[in-house]
Parts: sequence; C-alpha cells; structure tokens
Amino acid sequence: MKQEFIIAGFGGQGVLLLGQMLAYAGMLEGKQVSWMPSYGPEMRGGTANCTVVISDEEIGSPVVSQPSCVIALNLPSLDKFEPMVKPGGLLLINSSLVDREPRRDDIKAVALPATEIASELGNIRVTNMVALGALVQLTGIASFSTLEEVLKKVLPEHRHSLIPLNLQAIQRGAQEVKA
Amino acid sequence: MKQEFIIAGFGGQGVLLLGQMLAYAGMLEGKQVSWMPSYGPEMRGGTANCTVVISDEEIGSPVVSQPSCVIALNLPSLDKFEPMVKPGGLLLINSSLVDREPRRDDIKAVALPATEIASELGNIRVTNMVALGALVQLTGIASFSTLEEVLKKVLPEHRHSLIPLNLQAIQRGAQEVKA
Amino acid sequence: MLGEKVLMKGNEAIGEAAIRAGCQLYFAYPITPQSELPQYLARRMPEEGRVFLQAESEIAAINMVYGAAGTGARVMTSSSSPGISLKQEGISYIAGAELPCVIVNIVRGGPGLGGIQPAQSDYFQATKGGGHGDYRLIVLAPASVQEMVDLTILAFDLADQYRNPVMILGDGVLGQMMEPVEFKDFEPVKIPKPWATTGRKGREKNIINSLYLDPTKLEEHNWHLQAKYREIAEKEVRYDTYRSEDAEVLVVAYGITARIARTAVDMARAQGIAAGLLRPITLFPFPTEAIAQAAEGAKALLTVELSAGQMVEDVRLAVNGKRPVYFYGRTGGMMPTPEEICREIVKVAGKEVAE
Amino acid sequence: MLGEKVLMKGNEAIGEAAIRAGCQLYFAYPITPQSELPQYLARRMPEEGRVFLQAESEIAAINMVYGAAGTGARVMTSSSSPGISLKQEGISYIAGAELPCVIVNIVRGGPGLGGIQPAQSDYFQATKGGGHGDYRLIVLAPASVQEMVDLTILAFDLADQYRNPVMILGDGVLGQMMEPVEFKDFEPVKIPKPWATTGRKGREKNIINSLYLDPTKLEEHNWHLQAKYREIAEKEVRYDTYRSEDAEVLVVAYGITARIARTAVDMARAQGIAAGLLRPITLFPFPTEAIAQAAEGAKALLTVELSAGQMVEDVRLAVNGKRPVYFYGRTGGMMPTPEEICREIVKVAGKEVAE
Amino acid sequence: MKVVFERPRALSDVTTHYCPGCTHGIIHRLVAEVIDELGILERTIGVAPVGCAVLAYNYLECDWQQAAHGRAPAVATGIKRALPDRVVFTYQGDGDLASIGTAEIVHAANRGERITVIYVNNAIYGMTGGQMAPTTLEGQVTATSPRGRDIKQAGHPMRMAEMLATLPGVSYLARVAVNKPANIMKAKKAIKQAFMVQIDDLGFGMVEILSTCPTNWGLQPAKAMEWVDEKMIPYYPLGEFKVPGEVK
Amino acid sequence: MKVVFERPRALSDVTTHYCPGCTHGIIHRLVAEVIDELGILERTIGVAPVGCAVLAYNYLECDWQQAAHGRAPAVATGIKRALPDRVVFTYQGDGDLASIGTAEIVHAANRGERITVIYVNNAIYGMTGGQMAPTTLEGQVTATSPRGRDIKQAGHPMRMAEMLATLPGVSYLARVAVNKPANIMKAKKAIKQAFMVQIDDLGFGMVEILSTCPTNWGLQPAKAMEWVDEKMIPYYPLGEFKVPGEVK
Amino acid sequence: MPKVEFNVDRCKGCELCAVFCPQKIIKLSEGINKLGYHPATVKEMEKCTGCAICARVCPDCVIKVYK
Amino acid sequence: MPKVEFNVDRCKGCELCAVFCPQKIIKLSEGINKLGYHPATVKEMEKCTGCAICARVCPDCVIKVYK
Ligand SMILES: Cc1ncc(C[n+]2csc(CCOP(=O)(O)OP(=O)(O)O)c2C)c(N)n1
Ligand SMILES: Cc1ncc(C[n+]2csc(CCOP(=O)(O)OP(=O)(O)O)c2C)c(N)n1
Ligand code: SF4
Ligand code: SF4
Ligand code: SF4
Ligand code: SF4
Ligand code: SF4
Ligand code: SF4
Ligand SMILES: [Mg+2]
Ligand SMILES: [Mg+2]
Repeated sequence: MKQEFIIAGFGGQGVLLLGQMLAYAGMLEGKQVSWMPSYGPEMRGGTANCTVVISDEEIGSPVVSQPSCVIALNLPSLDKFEPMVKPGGLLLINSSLVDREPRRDDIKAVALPATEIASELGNIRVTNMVALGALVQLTGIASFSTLEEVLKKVLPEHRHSLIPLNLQAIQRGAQEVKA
Repeated sequence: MKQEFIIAGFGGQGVLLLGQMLAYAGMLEGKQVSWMPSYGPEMRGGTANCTVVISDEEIGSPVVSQPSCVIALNLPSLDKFEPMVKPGGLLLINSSLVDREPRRDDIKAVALPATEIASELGNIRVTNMVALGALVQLTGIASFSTLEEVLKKVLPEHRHSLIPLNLQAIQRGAQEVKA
Repeated sequence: MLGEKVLMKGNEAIGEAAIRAGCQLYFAYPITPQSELPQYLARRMPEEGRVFLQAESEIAAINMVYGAAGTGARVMTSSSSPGISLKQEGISYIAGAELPCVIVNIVRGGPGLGGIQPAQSDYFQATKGGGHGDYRLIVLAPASVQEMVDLTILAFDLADQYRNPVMILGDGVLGQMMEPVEFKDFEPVKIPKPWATTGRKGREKNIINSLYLDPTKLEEHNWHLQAKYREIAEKEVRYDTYRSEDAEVLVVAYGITARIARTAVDMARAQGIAAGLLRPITLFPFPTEAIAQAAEGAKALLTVELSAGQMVEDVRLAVNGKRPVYFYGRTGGMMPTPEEICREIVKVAGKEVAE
Repeated sequence: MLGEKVLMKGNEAIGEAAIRAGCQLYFAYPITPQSELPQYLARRMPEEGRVFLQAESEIAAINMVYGAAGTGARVMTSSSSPGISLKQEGISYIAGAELPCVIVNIVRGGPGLGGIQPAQSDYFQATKGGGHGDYRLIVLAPASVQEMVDLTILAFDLADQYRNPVMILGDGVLGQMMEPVEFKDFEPVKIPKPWATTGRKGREKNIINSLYLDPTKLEEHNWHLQAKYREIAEKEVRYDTYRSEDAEVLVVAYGITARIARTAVDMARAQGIAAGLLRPITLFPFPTEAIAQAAEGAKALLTVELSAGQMVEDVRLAVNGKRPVYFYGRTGGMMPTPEEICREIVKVAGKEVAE
Repeated sequence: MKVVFERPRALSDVTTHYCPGCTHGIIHRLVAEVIDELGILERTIGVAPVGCAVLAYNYLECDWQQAAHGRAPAVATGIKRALPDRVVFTYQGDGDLASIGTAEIVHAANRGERITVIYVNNAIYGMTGGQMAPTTLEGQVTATSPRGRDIKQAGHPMRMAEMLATLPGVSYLARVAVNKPANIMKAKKAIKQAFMVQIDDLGFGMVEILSTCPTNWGLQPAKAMEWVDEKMIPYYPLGEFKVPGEVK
Repeated sequence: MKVVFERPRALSDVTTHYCPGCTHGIIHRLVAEVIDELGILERTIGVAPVGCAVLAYNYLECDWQQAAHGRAPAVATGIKRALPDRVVFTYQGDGDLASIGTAEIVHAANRGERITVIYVNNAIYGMTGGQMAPTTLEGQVTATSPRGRDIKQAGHPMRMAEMLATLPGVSYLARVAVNKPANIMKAKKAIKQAFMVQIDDLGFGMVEILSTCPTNWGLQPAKAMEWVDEKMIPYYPLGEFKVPGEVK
Repeated sequence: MPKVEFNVDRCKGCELCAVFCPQKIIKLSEGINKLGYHPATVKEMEKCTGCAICARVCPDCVIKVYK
Repeated sequence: MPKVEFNVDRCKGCELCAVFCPQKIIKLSEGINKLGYHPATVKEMEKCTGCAICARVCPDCVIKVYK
C-alpha cells in the first residue's frame, strides 16, 4: 500500500508543517515515509507545497506526478494540482479561499471551509490542522492518537501550550468531513 | 641537417641571450629554429640553460636529450650536460671557471677561457659573446655577418653602442678556437 | 536520538552525522539549497564544544578546512555548485597536500547563477577534478536521508584512511527532503596522524605542503598519488543493484535519480520489460567492473542523470563498446518522473531487446 | 612586424596576436609561467590605446572579463593552473550568460601549488567543465608559437561567433619557448552584438544574465546551450595528422607533447614500425570521428600526455572498444624525450602489431 | 491638480519580488529618481548582485549585467573600462559587498574606479533565509548565530564606510538610512552625489544605505523601521565620510 | 669571550634561496629571535605564503603549513580554531596579503582572530619576476607598469596598516622597516608585541615590514636599503597604528 | 484638493504608508488584492495634505499624489 | 678582544655588513665561495668593537660576534 500526497497553499498557511505531521504520523505507525518541500526565494509571498509519500515498502521516487491525494488550500494550488490527481484519487479543497468548483469528475473532491473553521476556533493559523484532520478522516492514513503524539514531536517545547488548540482543529476538520 | 644546442651557466652569464642569438641567426639564414629556456625561481642565483634547435626541416621536439653541442659556462653545467652530448658531438667549456678536464672521449671537447678573454676586453659580461664566437667558428652554424645583424635585432636601441664590443668578443672567441 | 528513528532533512542529517563522526570543526558560507546544514551546525557544534565558523566566503572556508585538517582534526565544509566552483583551487591544494576532510556539495542547476533546484550537473567537476592537476576526490553519492548519514560517517573514515578529501555529492531534493533516519551507536575510527602540524614538541618539525619545485620530485609525488587512487579504486568501490540479475535493460543512475529510476524499473517490469538498476554509490572510484559485468547480461544500458550527460561517459568507458549505452537527462532543476523514465526504458527495450 | 618573421616567446606571441585580433581589454593577475603575457600587454595595450589592467586577483580578472565582454568588446584574460581554478565560478557564469571571451591557460604541474614546469594536467578541467553546471568551453591546443598566434586569432572569432568562452590551452614550454612567427595581414571578423549592454539608447534594455529561477526556463536554456555545443562539435573540429595513413600504431597527442611525439614517430618509422600521429587541435570539440576512423586502420592507439591520463578517456570514448588504447604519461613538469615515446611505440607495436 | 509624486520613469512598472515593507523597494525608487533627474537612463548600466536584489534588473529600466556573488565591482570595472563614457553602478547587499566581495570592493575603491556603488546594509543575508552577515549586530539572533552574534567567535560588525574611507581612491562616501521620510530624502541626495562624482570623473562613489529585512528580522515592517533607529544607527552612524575635494 | 650575536635556535642552519641582500632574510631572523625569546618554538605553527617566502618552511624550525596565494589568514584561522593554545602566525608578501588575499586578511583582522601576521611589503611581486604590487609606489617602474605606476589606471599604493587599523578586532598593528640597524631593532620589538597580543589572547596582531627587493628594484642591496628611506617611508610612515588597550 | 491614488494590485499591505502618514488617514482595507494582501486605502481623503510622505515611504511605489 | 666570525659559505656577498659596519672594516674577499660569491671578511679585526651591527643587518645570518 502506497499513498502519495501533495499539500499546497500560500506561503504562510503551514502546508510544509501539515506535510511533516503527516509523514511523522506515517513513520510512527511503522510505515516508510518521505517528505519533500518546494523551496526557493520564489516561495516569498508566493505559493508553497510539499509531497509526502507513505508506503509499506521502501520508497522509490519521492517525486510524484500522480498523487493519490491533493490538498489545495488556495486557488493557485487548485489550478496547478487538480489535473495531477490520480484517477479515483482524493482532492481536498479549502473552500474558504477557493470559489470555484473542481473540474474533474473522475476523482473524489471534498470542499472544506478550513479557514473559516480555523477562524471560528479563534486562530486562522490552524487552517492547516483543520485540513489535516479532514484528510486523516477521509483516508485513514493514521490514527488520531498518533497525531497527538506527532504534535508533541514537531512543536518545540515552548509551543506545547498550543497542542489543545491544534487537536481541536484536527477534530473539527475530521467532523466536518464525516458529516 | 639538424643541430641541437644546450647552453648552460650561472644565472647572470647571459646564456639565454646567447641561445636567442643563435636561434635568431639560424632563422635569418632561412632555417627552422626553436629556443627553449629553463625557467623558474630556482634560476635565482642558480644555474640557467636553454636549448636551441636549428634545422632544415620542421622541428618536432624542442626538448632535446642528446644535443649535438653543449656550451658549459660553469662547473655545475659541465657536470650536468657533459653526459648528454651526442657521441661525436661538441662540448665547449669555459675553462676560466671550470678547473676539471672533460670525462668523455667520444666527443670533441674544446676549452675556451671565455671569462678571461671577456675580462681582457674590459667587461666580463661579454663572456657569452666570446663563447658564441667560438661556437659559430667551430660549427659554421651561421655567418659572422648574420651575427652582426642579429645583435641589432636583439639589443634594444639604447644599447646599440655596445655592438662593437660584442662583435669584438665574438671575433676573439672565434680566433681563439681557430688556433 | 540514539537508536530511535527521527524525521530529518537531508541537510540536517549530514550535520548530525558529522557530529557523530567526530567532526571537530565546520567552516562554510551560506548558499541555497544547503543552508540548513550550516544552520543546524551553528546550533549543534557549540553545544558539543566544537567549532562552527561562518567564513567570509567559500574560498576562505575551504582554506580554513585546509588549516584545520593540517592539525589532524576532523573537519568539514559544505556548499552548493557556484560555491564549490570557488573552492576548486583549495580542493586541489588539499588533495595535493594529502589532507583528509569532507566536502559536501548539494548540487543545484547551473551553469552560472543558474537556479536553486536540484541537479547532478557537477558530476564531472566532482569526479574528474574541477581544480588543476591530476588529483581525485573520493565521491560518495547518497540516495536517501539515511544514506546521507551513513555515507557522511564513512566519508570521515575514508578521508583519514587515505589522507584524501572526500566529497558527498547530493542534490537539492536530498538536502531538503525529510525521511526517517536512525543514528546507530559506533566508535569513530581513530587513525594516528603523525604528519599533523600541532607544534613540534617532542618530534621533528612537520610541514603541510603541495609545492615541489623540482619536477622529478613533483612527478614522484604524482605517481604516489596515482598509486593511492588505484588502491582506492581496488578497495572502495560501492554500488547497489535492484532487479538487475536478469535485466535486459540496465538503468544506471545515482542519487535521487536512482530512486526515481527504481520506481520506473518496477513500472517497466509491470509492463513485461526486464529492467534493472545499478546505482553507483561511489562515483569515484566508479563501479567500472560491476557495470562491465552487468552489461554482459544486458542488451542495452540506459543512463539517467539530472544533467546533459556526464556520468554516461564513465558508463560508456566501463562498457567499452560491448553494449549500446543510451542517455536520458533532465536539467536546470527539472526532475524526471518515474513514468518518464519508464517510457525511456520502453523505448530502449523496443530498440534493442525486441530484435 | 607585418609579413616579416620574428622570433618570439609563445606568451608574447599570444599577446601580439590578441592585439591583431582586436582585443580591446585584457585583465589578468601575474603567475608563472605565463607572466610574459601580461608584461607584454602592459606595454603594448596602452600603445594601441587599449586597456591593460592588472586585477587584484584571478577572480577579479575573470569577472572584469565578464563585465567587459558584456559590453560587446573583445576581451582576454590569462593565467596558469591554480589561477585558472580560481576562475571556475566566473567561467561558468560567462558560459551561462553566453559571453564571448578568450581565456589562456599556460598549464603548470599540479595539484596544489605543485611546480611551475610544463604540464597538461588541466585537460579535464578545460574540456569537461571545472566549473559547475553543464557547459563547455571551446578549447584550442596550439603546438607551436606560430599556432599560438593563429589560434589566438581564431579564438576571438569563434568566441564571437558562438557567444562562448574559448580557452587556449598551452603549457609552460610553449609559453616560454621562442620560435619564428609571422603575422599576416587580416581583417578581424566583425559580428554584430545587439545583446551587448552599452546603454539602452535607441532600443529596449539589454540584460546579461545566467539566472533562471524557473527550472523550466533553466532547462530550456540548458538545451539551447547543448544544441549550440552540438553545432560546434559538427562544425569546428580541427586536428592534424602526420604519417597516419598507413599507421599501425597511432599516437594521439596534443600541444607540445605532439611535437615530441612527431619526432618519436620518425624514430619508430626508422626502426620499421608503421607509426603515425593524430594531433587534436580542438580539444573541445574533440576529433572523435577522426580518431574513430583512423583507429579502423590501426592496430592500436597510444595516447601520450603530460598528465596521469586525461585525454586518453576521450580517445577511448572515440575508439569505443574497437582497438586497444594505451597510455603513456609524464607528470609534474617532466617531459618525455622522443626516445622515450619511441620506446613506448615499440612496446605497443610488440604487443599488438606483431600478432 | 498637479501630480506631485509618481513612479519615476526609470522604475519599471512591475510588481517586485520583495517582501512586504522591505526597503530594497524604496532604494530602487531613489536610484530611479536620481537617474531620471540626471537624465542618464540611456547611458547607464547597472550591475546586479547575488542577494535579494538579484532581480534588480527587472526593476530599473537601464541596461544591466547580473554579477557573481560579491564580484559586482569587478564586473563594473570591466564595463567602465570598456565604455568610459557610460555611467556604471553596482547595487550590492552587505553579504555581497562586505563578506565574499571584500577584495573586489576594496580594490575598486582603491583604484578610484569611476563607478557608483549602492551598498544596501540590512545586517543579514536576506535572500538565503536570514543567516548572519558581516554587518549583523552584536547579540543579533540569525539563522547562523542562534544565540546571538558573539564577537569573540564571529568578529565585529563590519563598518565598511569607515574602512573604505581610508582609501585615497574614494571620492564620495556616505552612510544614510531609508527608515523614515527625512532620512529617505537625505539618502537620495547622497545617491545623487555618488553618481555625480562618477559623471564628473572624480573617482569612486559609494553610499551605504541602512535598510530593513522585516522577514528575517522577524519584525513588522514599521517595527523594522524603528529597529534601524534603535539598533543600527547607533553602531552605524549616518553621515558623509568623504566628499570630493578631500581626494588627494 | 662571550658570544654576543649568533644564529637563533629557531632559524634553520641552511642557505636560503633569497637573492643576495634581500631583507626577507633579516625578517626571518627577527621572527626566529622572538620565537626563541618567548620560548614558543615547540608550540608555534607558521603559515607560509605564495611569494618569495614560500619556502619559509625550510628556514624556521617550527611546524609549518604552506597556504594558497593570499589565503594564509584563513589557513591560520583553521589552525588556531583547531588548536587555540598554539601560537599561529602567517608570513605574507604584499601581493599575497594586499592583493589576492584582501578579503582573508580583512576578515581575520575583523574577527580579532588570535593570530600574528608578518606582512612583508617590498612594493613588488618578487617571486614572479617583478610585476606591480598593490603597494608599488606612484611612478615606480615594474614589469607590468613599464611606464611607472599610473594612479588613474592602477590606483593608489595600498596602505594596509592604515586601513586595517580601523577594524576593532585588531589589537596590535605597527609599520616598521628593516633597512638599517635602528629600524631593525624596532622591527623586532614590534614583532614581539604582535606575538604577545596573541599569547595574551587580546586579538589580532600584525606588523607591516618595509622590505627590499634588490633584484626586481634593479638596485644594489645597499642602495635598496636607502630607497626604503627615500621612497617608501615617506609614503608608508613607520609607527604603531594600534596598541592593546585601544581595543574596544 | 490634494489626493492620493493607490495602484491597488501592487500594494503588499506593509502599512508603512499608514504609519508614516502625518494625517493618519491610511488604513488597510478588508478586501484582498490580486497578490493576496489587504491593500492600503484612504478613508477621509479630504484630510489629505498631499505631503507625499506615504508615497516616499512606500517600497512598492503604489501611491501617486496630486495637489 | 671583540671579534666576528663569518660562515663563509653562507655569504652572498651583498655587502650590507660592509656598508653598515661603523668601523668600516668589512670588505669582500677576492676569492669565491661555494655559492659562487665573493664572501665578506674583516681585514683589521683589532678595530672591531663587537657592536654586532654587521650581524644584525646580514640577511643570511653569516656572522657570529664575540665580545
Ligand atoms: C558564490 C555564492 N555563494 C553563495 C551564494 C548564496 N547567496 C545568495 S544571496 C547570498 C547573501 C545575500 O545577502 P546580502 O548580500 O546581504 O543581500 P540581501 O539578500 O540581504 O539583500 C548568498 C550567500 C551564491 N549565490 N553564490
Ligand atoms: C592563485 C595564484 N595566483 C598567482 C600565483 C603566482 N604568484 C606567485 S608569488 C606571487 C606574488 C608574490 O608577491 P608578494 O606576495 O609580494 O611576495 P614577494 O615575492 O614579493 O615576497 C604570485 C602572483 C600563484 N602561485 N597562485
Ligand atoms: S528577505 Fe529581507 S531583504 Fe529580502 S526581500 Fe525579504 S525583507 Fe527584503
Ligand atoms: S626576488 Fe626580491 S623579494 Fe624575492 S628573494 Fe629576490 S630580492 Fe628577495
Ligand atoms: S499625501 Fe500625506 S496626508 Fe495624504 S495620505 Fe499621503 S501621507 Fe497622508
Ligand atoms: S506602503 Fe505601499 S505597499 Fe505598503 S501598505 Fe502602503 S501602499 Fe501598500
Ligand atoms: S661587530 Fe661592529 S665593528 Fe665589528 S665588524 Fe661587525 S659591525 Fe663592524
Ligand atoms: S651581509 Fe651577510 S651575506 Fe651580505 S656580505 Fe655581509 S656577511 Fe655576506
Ligand atoms: Mg543583506
Ligand atoms: Mg612583494
């Protein structure tokens, strides 16, 4: 079993962290994982994305041209990555910032008002966690208890106070797509 | 016809110029010529030498391992180059500064008190010209009128006043070995 | 961190591995895409009581490496393509003076300022000597973050063992990507360095030098170096194979490209083509023998690189005309997809295997 | 000086030829064994109302060349091995930005500070790219002082024609030796340079640049460069042969070594061995075809270099396993004698031709 | 109604890649205004550095060359020697000019090279993500000085203006800041002076400009402007260090 | 009868490759005397330059590294950082230090690197056969300034001591000459000081020493000594430019 | 009457104009421009003196000033 | 009585000792040493004051001084 994710959005939306948490969760659950960011000065103010591969077997290419799942947190990301989703794959759209419908009908597209939910939770910076929750709910790629463990690992000590908020965001994201 | 010369001595003895004049003379007489100096900081105070090839045909190697003629203006040069002279070749020794006999008997060795002659002429800096005169006399590699022309070419304008002295040295060198 | 798996960036993994390997000093100048390495060591080296120094330039950095290596310390520098070009004189000096050290090049697209995306277009520079004179670096090409750790540790040992600079040749993706790594417990090899300049107390004076004014001496030194390189070529070749035993199309690729090619090999096999992969781990010494042998069984070879074709020359030299050697390359920071490489394998198979 | 033969040092001959070729600026830093070149131009350039500037370093010199070349002027720099290593970043920039210029390397023994005697151990650096990224220099290898003149003039033309840096690869002997040379009357080729940065008066602005942040653009640029290099490879190969038609042992050598090998070929012929010589004049583009063809008729090839074996790889790639390719080299400033090379020819003949 | 302020002609009508509030943008505009006022756009050649300003060639309407990291003064020398009647300037960051490019700037200054140098000191390596620069202040936290710059280990913040002012080839040298309106006006004057000494063939002209890097300083743009006043100017005093006439 | 003068222990008992009358030899002896007097021979590491002093490693009895042209301060930094309790010095010519090695010397000085720099200024490139150095005087004829150094083309002779003295990392900096007995005594004192500031961990120490190159100046050794007085010292004034205590 | 004009899609919302405007009449809008920023705008244009300080501190040359 | 000793085969005949000796008692000899130079020598040793100035200016450390 191998799943390939591309997570994309604006520079400040925390897409790299989202991807790292996903990879971390996969690793903690005994899978092979790789995380690869886009990088460079053009990130400044622009868009960022990362590719995560989670697999039962040794990972060949960390570069992916047909991801099984794409999270698009803004419109440019949707435009760029929608065409790449593997037929039958999953496309998670941050409908708070994207006002168009998906164009493909051979994939499963899910609209998630991630920024609005985050803003309801009092901090739009947890948009990425809302999306992560939804993703995990939709794919079952990791357990929620693993995500809690991951949060402890990726957040520096002095930020641990933020863990409850992040967990809440993850849960809200999950709930949203359960419905 | 091809002749290969190695001219060697102390740094200040003008061996490079001697070789250049030889090459120039060859060129003016329509031959193919090459001149190759030893170079480097070790020349400082040490020994210097150059290799001259004069040939009727295109010159292959400007590097020579068996010169047809060697001029040794000091002892270290004699020690180094005597063994290299081609059998039957010529070895011209500045006997003013070298107090040993040549060791080879399969070559023609000529002793020339070049420094003493130069000093008689009032300037030991023309030691090289004395040797050149002797060499040309012994080998017939160029005519003396060519040498005069060469002097005009290689000496900068403001040194042309020295031409008579140099010519005199050349002639004295030639005379010395005629006898 | 011991034993446990951690998710790390390739650049940082090299940093941590260097610390485990006993690297005492690190000198470098920032450049994308390897800046996480100096940044990591800026924090970690002082924690360990070791030296992190940001040099005023890549040239200063490589010459600081020369000085520190000359004292017998384990020392490292890192950069990316343009910065490595600036180090060429220094590298030639280090090789000439036979000083052990580790040099990391996280390659980006060139030539010139080029771009900052991953590339493998510094292969020639690394393996044939971008600096002047006849010298060789030992060149190690990791293909995963774990291998960045393992080869960094190996690099320090090989450097000391052969008194030779060792280059780790990565690329922007390897430097930036995260994978789980494990740091195993080990004792860094300790090789005595009686030649080091540490102050002459209790011995004759030592001189670190690459100058030989007498050409007979310089030639002697050069033959000594060549003999050392031959010994390295005999003993230190490393490579990996994947489904190569019965391969009719043998793909040769290193580093990140080999990872992509591995997936492509699986794809090709799924299409019924007997593809296989040979991945050089040491680029110098190059696995010439292994490739020559593997070529025997194959119908054709396909070299894939993030360049316009550099390693392919060494593959051709290895195969020596016995089999056709094809090339597929992407440049300037573009990465081939597994599908793309698979298509090339199919093409080669069509040309050669079908007959 | 026109028409008349003059006796000149190789280094000075390059200087005078550059002036004839319309070189408007020269930037360099002193180093043995090429210092006669800057010294000659320090006198001659101002006489001609042109620019001689001793730069603060080789790095400054190559970057001054970049700037001046970017204005469309004909411009040159020169150095010897360690100094050329320092120029590698700049050379890669110049190649990336496609600026025409001439770079002279009068090679000395390496690696490191090495020595100052003649060598050919910078072949890889010159032909495969000592700098980062996929780029090529056009590399010209004169074998006589007259050819230093002729190839210098050619170098400026090729540089302008292909918008590419051209390297003249000589060695200490060629730089220091004197031979008669003739300067023929000619009109330097004038190629319009609408891309030059001269102030934007009357046109859109021009930008001299090698940065392409978008990897698709950088890849495009790289394929454009590669296409240019292929064109050069098709059109600009130059080589010379000597008694090669019926040669059973074909010696391949360039520069000063080819001169010595020529005498050795005669010696071998005198001993009844059908020896011949192929002398590459362009090292990039390499005369691959010519060697492949000449190899057909020969029994074996012998590559002779003042190095531990560099060009021999290109010879092997050309021959592609069809004939054995032997190598004989001297390093560190040592020169083989004709007798020595002849002995090697005899050895090769004994091994291959006798059968 | 009259237009009292608009985009100078020499400034390209495009969006820059600079971060919000980064004063590289102000400096670009000032250079463009000076070029307009001196009427030299069509005979000016700029040399872009490696650093955040690497793309400056997209933002000013003159001819440009993009130089290797630190080598802009050498590139400018090459251009100026080839075309002595053109106006040549470099635009360089503090990493570019004061670290890797030290030899090139010192020798261009010493030669009295007729070029103008716009030296943007933001006390950090902006483009590569906020590493320590030679100009980083004591105690300042950066990506490669995570505990703050330690003088004993990393040396003192480099005052390039003071050092270069000792060289007789320098004709004009000033340090200015662009952190508030009054300073911006002074900065423009200094930039103009630095171009004028070139045009008048008096020698080398340079302006060191204290600039912000809100992104890597981790400060809001307005706070970054204050930080220049509070931290930078005390260590990097503003003023003219050399004016024409003092040249000997 | 007492020996009042003999070869210092740290000076190797061999013939040097220097030309007759070249004051590199005097400077070598002074450094050796200082090393003897400070008793540091067994913990001193020298860094030899590229230049006529490239073979210095054969002449002083300490450990040595031979550095690439101009990079001795970087090499010394590498050594000193590895072995902070050793005494590390560089010996560099004016081409080495003031031209190609400008960036390395400026930054070693600025870092206050605990090294001692012996800077031999002979206003020429000795080893390569007498080309113009950055320190070559106005009008001085050299192999690459055949009409004499022209300031407008080649820039001003570099006064490194004055320039480096502006850097706060510098603890001791003096200019001396070895062209007559009194100056030689003063030179030795300065060299000792420059070693002492290192041993006392005060910072960077450097002595610029005006030296002769009879060969490439085309002067007899004694005339060369006079030329230092007549031509060099007026432009390169002797004295201490920085002494410990002034460090801030 | 003095006024300022913003080239809205060039604004990066850095607020420097707002901070330095002596009249304190510049604010960031609620909306988002093409670049993804809240662009600056003037609410009470009648208070504008046309001093052009905003324009001089704007790093992105967003503002044109009339007087 | 003060005296100086020359390590003859180290002398390069540069004459610096001769020029700086306050007693002007140093001259170059007629003979040539191993290096090929006329080495310095003292003719009237009794005039030597043992001031060691000659030794201090000698670039080749040829001279040993006793007092
Ligand atoms: C030879 C080389 N070394 C390093 C780099 C990486 N690099 C790019 S920009 C930069 C520093 C830029 O800092 P600065 O000059 O202060 O400009 P800023 O970005 O702060 O404006 C560095 C180190 C490079 N491109 N080339
Ligand atoms: C990278 C490099 N560039 C140039 C040279 C050639 N070179 C050797 S010594 C020297 C100059 C020496 O002059 P200086 O430093 O003043 O020392 P001096 O010989 O005068 O004592 C040069 C340019 C070199 N060896 N390496
Ligand atoms: S990183 Fe800093 S200097 Fe660069 S554009 Fe952003 S704010 Fe400006
Ligand atoms: S060339 Fe000059 S500096 Fe070098 S040893 Fe001779 S006199 Fe001394
Ligand atoms: S012109 Fe002056 S008053 Fe008007 S908005 Fe700008 S800063 Fe404010
Ligand atoms: S200063 Fe300019 S970019 Fe910043 S908010 Fe105001 S108008 Fe927008
Ligand atoms: S010791 Fe003094 S007096 Fe005696 S020879 Fe030497 S310089 Fe002259
Ligand atoms: S100073 Fe020394 S080398 Fe010179 S002549 Fe006197 S003894 Fe000889
Ligand atoms: Mg900066
Ligand atoms: Mg010097």
